[in-house]
Amino acid sequence: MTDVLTPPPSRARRELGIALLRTMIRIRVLEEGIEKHFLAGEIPGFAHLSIGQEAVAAGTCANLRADDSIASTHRGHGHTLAKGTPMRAMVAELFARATGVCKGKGGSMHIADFSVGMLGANGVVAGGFGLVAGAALSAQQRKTDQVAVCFFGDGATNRGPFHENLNLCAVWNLPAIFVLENNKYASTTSTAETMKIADVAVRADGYGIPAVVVDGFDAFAVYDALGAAVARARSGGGPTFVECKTYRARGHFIGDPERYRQKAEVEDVMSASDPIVRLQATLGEALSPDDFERIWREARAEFDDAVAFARSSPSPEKSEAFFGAYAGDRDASDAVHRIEERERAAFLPFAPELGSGSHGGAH
Amino acid sequence: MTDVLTPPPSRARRELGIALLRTMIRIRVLEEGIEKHFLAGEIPGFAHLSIGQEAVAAGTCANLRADDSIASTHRGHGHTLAKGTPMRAMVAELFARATGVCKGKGGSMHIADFSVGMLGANGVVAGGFGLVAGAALSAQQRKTDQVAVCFFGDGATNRGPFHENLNLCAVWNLPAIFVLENNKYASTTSTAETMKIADVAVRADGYGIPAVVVDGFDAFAVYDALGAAVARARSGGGPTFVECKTYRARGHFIGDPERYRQKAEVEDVMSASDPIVRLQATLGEALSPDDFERIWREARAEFDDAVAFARSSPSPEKSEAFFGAYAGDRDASDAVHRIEERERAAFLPFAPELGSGSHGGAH
Amino acid sequence: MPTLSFSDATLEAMREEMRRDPTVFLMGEDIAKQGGIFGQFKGLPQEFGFDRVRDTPISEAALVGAGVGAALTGCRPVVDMHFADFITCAMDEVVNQAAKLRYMFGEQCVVPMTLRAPDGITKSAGSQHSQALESWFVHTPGLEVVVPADAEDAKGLLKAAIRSDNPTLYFEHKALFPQRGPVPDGDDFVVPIGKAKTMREGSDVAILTYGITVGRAMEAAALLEADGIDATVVNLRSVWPLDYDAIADAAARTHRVVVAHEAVRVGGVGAEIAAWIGEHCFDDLDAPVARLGAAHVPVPFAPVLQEAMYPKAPMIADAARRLARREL
Amino acid sequence: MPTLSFSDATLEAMREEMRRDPTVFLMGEDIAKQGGIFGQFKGLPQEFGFDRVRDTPISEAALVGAGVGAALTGCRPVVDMHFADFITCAMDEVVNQAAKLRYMFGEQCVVPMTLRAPDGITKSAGSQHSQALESWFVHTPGLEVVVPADAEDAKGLLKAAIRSDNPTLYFEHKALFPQRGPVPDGDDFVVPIGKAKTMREGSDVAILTYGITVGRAMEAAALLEADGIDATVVNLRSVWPLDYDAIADAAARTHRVVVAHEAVRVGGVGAEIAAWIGEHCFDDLDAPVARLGAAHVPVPFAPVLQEAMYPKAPMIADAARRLARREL
Ligand SMILES: Cc1ncc(C[n+]2csc(CCOP(=O)(O)OP(=O)(O)O)c2C)c(N)n1
Ligand SMILES: Cc1ncc(C[n+]2csc(CCOP(=O)(O)OP(=O)(O)O)c2C)c(N)n1
Ligand SMILES: [Mg+2]
Ligand SMILES: [Mg+2]
Repeated sequence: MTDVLTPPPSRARRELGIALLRTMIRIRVLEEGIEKHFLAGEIPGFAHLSIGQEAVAAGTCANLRADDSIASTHRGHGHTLAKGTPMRAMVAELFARATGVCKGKGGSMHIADFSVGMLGANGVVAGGFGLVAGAALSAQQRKTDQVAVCFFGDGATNRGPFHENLNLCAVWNLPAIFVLENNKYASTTSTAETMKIADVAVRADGYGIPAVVVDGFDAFAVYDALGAAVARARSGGGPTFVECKTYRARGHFIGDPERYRQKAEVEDVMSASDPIVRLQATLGEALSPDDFERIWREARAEFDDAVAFARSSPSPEKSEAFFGAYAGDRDASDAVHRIEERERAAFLPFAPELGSGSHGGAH
Repeated sequence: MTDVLTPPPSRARRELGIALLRTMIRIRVLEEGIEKHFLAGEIPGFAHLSIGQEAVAAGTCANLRADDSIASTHRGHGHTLAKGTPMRAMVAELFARATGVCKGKGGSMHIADFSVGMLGANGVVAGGFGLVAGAALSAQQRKTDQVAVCFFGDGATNRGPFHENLNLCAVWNLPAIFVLENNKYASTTSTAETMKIADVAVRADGYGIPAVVVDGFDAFAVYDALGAAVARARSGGGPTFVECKTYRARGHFIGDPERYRQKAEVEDVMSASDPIVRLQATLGEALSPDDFERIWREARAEFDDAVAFARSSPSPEKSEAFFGAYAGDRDASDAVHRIEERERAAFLPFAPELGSGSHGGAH
Repeated sequence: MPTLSFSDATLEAMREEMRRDPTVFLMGEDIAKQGGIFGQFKGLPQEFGFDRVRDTPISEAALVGAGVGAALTGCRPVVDMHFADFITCAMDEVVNQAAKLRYMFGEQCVVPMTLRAPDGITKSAGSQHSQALESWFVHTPGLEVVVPADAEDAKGLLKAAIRSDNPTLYFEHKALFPQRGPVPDGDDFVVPIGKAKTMREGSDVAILTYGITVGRAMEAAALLEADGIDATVVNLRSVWPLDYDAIADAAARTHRVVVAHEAVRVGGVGAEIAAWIGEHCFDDLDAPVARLGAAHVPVPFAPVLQEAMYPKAPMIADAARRLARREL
Repeated sequence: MPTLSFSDATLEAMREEMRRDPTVFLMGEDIAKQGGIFGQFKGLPQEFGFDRVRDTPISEAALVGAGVGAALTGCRPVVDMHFADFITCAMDEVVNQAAKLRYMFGEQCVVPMTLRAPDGITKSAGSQHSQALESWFVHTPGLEVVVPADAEDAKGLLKAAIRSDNPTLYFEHKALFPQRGPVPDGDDFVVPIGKAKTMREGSDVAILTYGITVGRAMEAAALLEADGIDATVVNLRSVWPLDYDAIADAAARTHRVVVAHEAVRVGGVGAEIAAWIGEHCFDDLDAPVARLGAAHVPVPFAPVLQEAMYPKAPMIADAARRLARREL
């Protein structure tokens, strides 16, 4: 009992480490699987992988409650999984199925799960800053102790909304945490080409926001930095900026010709810094090879199950295209419904390939 | 002769001081006159006065050539006059006359004079950053040694375009100079309410742009800081950030109830720091009371002449409303002309109070 | 019925909704200490505190972005855009975030945000402070767009906007703020979004309009009456959802329609309405639908130019007269 | 006539104009080292240097703002928006600066800037990467807006846009880049802004369209031919200035008009065209003008949903058929 009340740090740390490792391995397995199924033509649209960056998602979200919010980016699979979205709901969404977490309307670039406080990937770079400032403002207005975390890349810090929202959060002392995944590139441009500063963290000084720079390959380092930031925010201490130095091991998107860097650069970084290998090493004998293997096996089984689920799930009904833009558009007593119904009626008769205009409707 | 080739600094300095003082007094006289005629109902629209800030406009523009560009703000009378626009053209514009520098289409908030490199006041806060980044980029592309200067307020530094354009100018090493007139307020909000930093200049660090903070009431200090910045920019040294600590002695706009500050605050600042009084003191006996009075007399005469010119100038022809949006809209051989002509033809017949649709046309 | 200024009617709406729902809050530039550039927020911070009525930095993109984020997480923010022209500084947040999130995310969320946007031509404010931009947002699925014409609309539509679970743009004409009119009181008075109001019934011609142009159309109707022409005037109130039933009804009863607004005529809401009438009321029409709107130029500074480029009562009356006389 | 892909046709236009005028330069995200996400800039930095073909930070507001500033001071910048959807990130710069400065400043300046904006629905890019936004800019006085339909247009309209002294938006559909077609070569080949091209003459019905929908309309015309319906297809090429003469002519010759585009139907350019036809060709029309455009929803991700919500050949043919059979 006592050791439950006051567990020896080493043990708590070990359990934490294994939990972080499990999350990172699940992300890795998920994204390697996404890559495979994307190339096999089972996943439409764009997909951006975060392989190499898993420690940031895992170390950050391990500090969050389900009622805390995160805003993600176009590279959001890791954030989404780490915040708690089931693989089935994610894979089904990427496969564009009706059982996807967004009913197949969002896909990889616009995946969200409000049931776990995941306010969405965003197809617009820097689109998350406002959402997080707003979620933090909402917590302050509603007098809760929730916090909101914004994940973003180095490239996003060159957009205006980064500047405006960080300043706003500082001035209003909002419970917002800004987690920069500095992976050295924005698509084809390196940070050296797009900013004349070594650490983006210096920008936080311009808002009076405290900043730390951490090794983004070290899940414990990220976890500890976020632990402090989350504690500050929850207790009314205001925003924190955490720059995680990391690296994108895959192309910007699946299929990227990667003309802007050498293969060797990628291999060097990953052989030196793969965050999964790193954490396994840190844990040492605290984690047996068998246990390590089991985590991988379980993750692969979870993914295979998710793929089977997605494949056996139906595509959305065509008529679903015409619903969901407005609250009220399925409710016959609502003015929005009346006009959107009229819009469908104006559209569908000309679309014989969609059958009669009568399909769909409230359901 | 020799003293012309190598004038004793003291003398050059004196002449410079007198030139700066003349510019500041001309601005003061112009704006006190604008205030009077605005309240008398002779000036439509909005007008924002820079009384108290004259040293920034004078000290900056004294370093510029006619082929250098400036972008101004809603508070741009001083910048415009200091860059070389004649009072007649300015006052006629504010009086909405056809002889105004913008033919009466711009007014105080959108006054521009391309003949002296004045790219315009701007009704959009932070609208000037892009124009200056572009003018500096244009100089670099055309391989000239021109520079571009952006005037802006403390409030403008909370908008995204500030962030994006300063970073762009830094990354491309553009000949752009950013002159912040930190007058402690953005309309009704004090800098204390809208940013958590003492000097906005720290934001320049986030772009790797060298910054200086100067006493914006001291015309010589502004002149010297800009001298260095202009020299750097002309010689390919890239952008500089100059924060001028100053104060707005009048309301945000003419008619501002000024609920956000005490009258005493204004009186204290101006009695201690009026930049004209300051410079006169600095010059000491280098400037006789008579000469000082003559400068005021000449400025008043110049303004009275400008008002007489404006009053005797015609309003624009009504038909002028329909021309000028497009290059080519006065040229019968141009597709743009054809469609805009058609637009006028569709508009005017219904406007009997404007007479027939036939008026206007190319002229 | 009590008489209020348009500005005070919006104040009453804010007060009632803020009392009714503690998650309603307000942010914008110069609204709290000063009470808004048109006095439209006077007294609110005194009653609700400076936390629920916030002066902000000049950061439109952040204000709207944060409005969306707050709306996604349990609040009903009202964001004041200062001037409608500055919506352009937050266009991604309005169009790519607020309007699309509910749909993209499979209806997991609602975005109950209201944007207040003082707009329109008045007092030589010039090209960058005079626009009427509602047409862009009618073309942007996911948004509701309302345009009050008088004090009654001002209160009732603002309350409806705040209560709506959809992101709603509320375009309030700067020149209307001082205008007074009767306003039903009581918490329950709401003007339903998507329903037009017929201001005047007449059989010869119908003038379909909204916002400040409703008053100009009523003046025009009075001028027409003098010529023995009996005009219907419809105040659309909402431009999305549009009340197509009211539009069809007016076309069917008069066979001659003028559509008028202050926004630029080309590509304006009037184009949507005229095109729709042409499609759905083809056989009802005895004459073309006449569209009136601002000329295809920015708004000039000089009063003489400004007053020459948008439709007022004589212009509306002239168009209606020509339709009635089949001169079109 | 040589055959080129749409993408290579734009490359040829860039090359010719950059050779012809040293003040033409190009900036955008991922255009120089990578050659653009659609390969539409390949080889340009090798010929013209990385100063005239610039990779930029992700700073759309700055790129367009700087484009305006450079255009005001002696250059002819071409700014690539990456995706048309991101014009929203620079909306103030486009609408309140580029479009208005010449007018506000009394014609002291020109703004010869071109914005290239890859747009439209393809490959499940989703709600935030699939929009067609030209209608907003037709409603914004001061701008020119062109929409190429094929490789010939791609080259000729881009050259015209770069040469224009007005700020010009060039909307290029992402799905067109690989499509091949004949392209007149030679520096002098320019497609005049403001003139439409009749792709096909037919007496039964006219399909007025632009951009990628031109190809869909040509397919529809082939389907109609099988039913013995002879269709005119007009490629508008420019949506501002609009070639109203060509529009009036088509209406006068066929008495039945379909207007089609991929952009949202409500408030789209089709509304302006249909409304204008209703006003100016009232007596020519034997049937209502049928407007086709995307449904009033964001663009969904799932292919089955995406393909269900915008007009393609069968839908256009069906509308034309109903008009021809007077079923509308
Ligand atoms: C406003 C905007 N501009 C451009 C793009 C195209 N784009 C998508 S991701 C990306 C690079 C983002 O870089 P960074 O923020 O560092 O994130 P990373 O991809 O490295 O995770 C770009 C340019 C976009 N989606 N949104
Ligand atoms: C984008 C935008 N937002 C708001 C306004 C309204 N406005 C005009 S001036 C001003 C204050 C500007 O403050 P600052 O930049 O410090 O300049 P100052 O007035 O002090 O010279 C505001 C909020 C505007 N014109 N443009
Ligand atoms: Mg990156
Ligand atoms: Mg200020």
